[in-house]
Amino acid sequence: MSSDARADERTQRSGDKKPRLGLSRAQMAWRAAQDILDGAYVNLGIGIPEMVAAFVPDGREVVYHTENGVLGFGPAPAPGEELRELINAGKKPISLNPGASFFHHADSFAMIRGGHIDVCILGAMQVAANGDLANWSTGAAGAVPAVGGAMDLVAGAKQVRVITDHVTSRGEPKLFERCSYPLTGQAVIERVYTNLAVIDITGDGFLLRETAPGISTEQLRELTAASLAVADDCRVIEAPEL
Amino acid sequence: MSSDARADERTQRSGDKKPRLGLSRAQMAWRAAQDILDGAYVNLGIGIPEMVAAFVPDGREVVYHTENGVLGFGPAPAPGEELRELINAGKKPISLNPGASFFHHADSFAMIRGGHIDVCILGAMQVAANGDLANWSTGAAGAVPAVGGAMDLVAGAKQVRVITDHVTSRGEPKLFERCSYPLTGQAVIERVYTNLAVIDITGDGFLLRETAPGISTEQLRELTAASLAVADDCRVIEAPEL
Amino acid sequence: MIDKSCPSATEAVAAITDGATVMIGGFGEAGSPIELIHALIDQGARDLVVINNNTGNGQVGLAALIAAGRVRRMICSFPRGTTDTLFPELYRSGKIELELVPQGTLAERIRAGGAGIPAFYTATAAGTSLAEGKELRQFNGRDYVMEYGLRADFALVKAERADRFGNAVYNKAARNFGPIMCMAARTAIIQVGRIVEDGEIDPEHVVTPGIFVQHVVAVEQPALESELIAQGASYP
Amino acid sequence: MIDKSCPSATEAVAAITDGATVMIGGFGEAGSPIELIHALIDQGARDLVVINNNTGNGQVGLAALIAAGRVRRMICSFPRGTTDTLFPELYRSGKIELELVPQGTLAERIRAGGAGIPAFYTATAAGTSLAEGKELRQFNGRDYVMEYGLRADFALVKAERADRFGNAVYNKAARNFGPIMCMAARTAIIQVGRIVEDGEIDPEHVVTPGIFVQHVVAVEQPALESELIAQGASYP
Repeated sequence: MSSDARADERTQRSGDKKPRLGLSRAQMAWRAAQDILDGAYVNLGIGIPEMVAAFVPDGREVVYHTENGVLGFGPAPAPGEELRELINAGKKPISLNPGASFFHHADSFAMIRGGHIDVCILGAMQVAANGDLANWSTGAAGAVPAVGGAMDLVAGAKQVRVITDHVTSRGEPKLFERCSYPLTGQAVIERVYTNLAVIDITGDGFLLRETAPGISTEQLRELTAASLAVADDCRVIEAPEL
Repeated sequence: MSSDARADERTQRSGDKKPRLGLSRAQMAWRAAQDILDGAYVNLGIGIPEMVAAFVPDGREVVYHTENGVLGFGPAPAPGEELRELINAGKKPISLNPGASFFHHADSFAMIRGGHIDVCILGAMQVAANGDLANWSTGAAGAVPAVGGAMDLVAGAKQVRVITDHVTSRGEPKLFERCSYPLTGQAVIERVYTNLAVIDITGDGFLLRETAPGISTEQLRELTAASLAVADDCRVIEAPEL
Repeated sequence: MIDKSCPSATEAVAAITDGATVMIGGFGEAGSPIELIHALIDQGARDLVVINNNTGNGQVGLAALIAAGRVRRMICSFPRGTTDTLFPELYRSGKIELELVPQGTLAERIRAGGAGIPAFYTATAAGTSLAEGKELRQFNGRDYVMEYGLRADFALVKAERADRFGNAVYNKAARNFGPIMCMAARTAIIQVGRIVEDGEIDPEHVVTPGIFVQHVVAVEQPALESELIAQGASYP
Repeated sequence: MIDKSCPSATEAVAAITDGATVMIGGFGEAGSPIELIHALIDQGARDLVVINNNTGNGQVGLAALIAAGRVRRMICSFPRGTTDTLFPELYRSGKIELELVPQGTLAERIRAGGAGIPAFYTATAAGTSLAEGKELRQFNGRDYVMEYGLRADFALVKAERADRFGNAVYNKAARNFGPIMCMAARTAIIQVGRIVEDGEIDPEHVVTPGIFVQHVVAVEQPALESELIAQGASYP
């Protein structure tokens, strides 16, 4: 999971350096939240993905799963009310919603591997037009490898989506024909939310569904290292100020 | 498990027809009970094996396991106090001892398959000198096959022992060089308690450890269809009247 | 708001189609979801593949479903009951197929199906006729049999109580196959004595988390198989 | 009379030998059996193979065991903590081996070890570098990786309460790897806040049945990793 944290950290550094194009981080999370249906069982990665929970539309009840053995957790408790042994996979304090349950790690990953999690949203280093995801390692020599539960989540969840800045802190693409970093999973991603666009992955590669206000298809094609088809009904994201 | 019930039923018919040689059924169970150590986790098959629990020596606390998801069960409750959903693998009412627990079927067989059960005692149709056991099917054409948990128990328990009459109702041997009936497991039995003897299965085959009062080695060899070595310290079983 | 409760057993089983694979919980009468099975008999689906440890007792519940000719194939460990049923006759006359699976292997196959494990190895049945035709493999010098995970379209399970999320607890030895069948079925339907309010089930005590349950039906006074049999009942 | 209680952490870990494989429960600080780990540091066993999801935090608990040079090999999914530890340096200088296992595969391997399953297949890591050198196999057209069950000589686990039989319950997210590690270890040692009388734990609520537990040690006021780190503590 902290691979997401790392991806997110890279993104944040990026944010510090240049004026931000397109959606804010919170708006990206808001956009992803609109696609979460009432009653869904959802696992959110560390970083921007976990912000999604705050923006699920009113009237939809969602059950959040964390790999370390809790279903039905809620937001961070008020300061002073944290319990040391009530934490999420990011090791941060959580609260419990009605209908919560505890279970051991093998049961928790049975939920993941067995296809019981409806939606998983993760960060990414690279996403490929064939749905491959790289988000755990750059493959750099000398690095200590660490994978956490990312490979289990992408292999097991019914729908796996990515939230990521469209380019890296150095302005380099994160969407490719094929990933060059070590993979987290093959052909696992079905939708990508970036600060510039919502892009689906179809059998024919990337398909532009929505763009951030003021972002043109040409700009997106320049910042995307893969061919980008445009949906007939491609529209502009209307996100609230966040 | 009910394969044991059937083996037992055959034995009982036998008991109806001829005067019984050697130990009574209860004495056989008593003898097997002497080998159960304090603190053991024990699974007892249907029939004579389940009588063993009544004869464990005072001062030894034993935890009984039943495949359908109970540890720490006790004797049948008093009439009228049975609970319909508190039963053993033989589908008979049980009570609970201190320290009991309930769990699902996969966890129950994890206890068996994972080698956590110290001793399992079963009935038998045939036992072979190499430790093979046949206790679930005669292989007769047209019969409806039924195996229950017997194959799991013999493959998984740390020590698997058999209680059986020494011969069938027709006076035919049940101890052979090799089983002719379909096997329950290969090389799984380490000790056999019969009405006539206690016999270990060693790398060299059957080894006579104890005889019932008045039973000679010659008689035993006549009733056993395999070679029978005699232990140097072979002794006579001193069972109470039961 | 999440609410998995369903007003009746009839509605809960309505989606079961001909040819469906149905796991049915219970070991003996403990945990047998009789009302759901009877609703399935009324519903009419045929050619079912049914997974249960046994084949029912008397002329009610699973035995009645089989006697009604609605089961094409049984996957079980012990196709005998505490009373005579029609199963042996149907089996001998080729009217029902039987896949005999050792009980622990059956439980583990169901758990594997629910946990996304397509296959695993077990020493159970190695060297026996039940391993014939199956892949064998040695690990550390011992023979193991490869067994496949089992999934189902539906599970019918009896629990004690559940909340609107489907979080369930069981009654004593009625737990048996219930939790793993809920995991392994695409649609798990549980009948419970009582649907409780939020918070009545301690999160530490949940046995089947609601993620594994799709429909919850309240059956306040569930019938007990042995009582029905003692009354000479037969269904329908 | 069965009584698995043990007077001290020191006595509970006394039998751990050089070269032993030791599973250590906990995810983050939840469920980390700090007192048992510290007793193991005092005890002196070396060349340990340790299985835990991470590699500890600060200079206490698992991080301290590693820093003391007592671990030959780590099997884990994420060898990083919330604070810097000595692990990266030891790893880069070849002083500690690392077997990196995806978290769910790690959990399932431990559960398989405890359940007598020598190997199973999972889609996790198929097509990635973590599947290199492993057997691949297709089921229904999808690639799966064969993974082996994991057992251990010892498990060190923190639970909330237990009785003399070893029946244990946990506290919230501290449950994590505890139940499966108790299953997979030949000798499972649990530290609990309180050893309770017979009957205080409802048989319906037992999470780890005593059959999986060999020793129970009462540690009434267990330390919390984050508090020790905040205090700047280091062990020994």
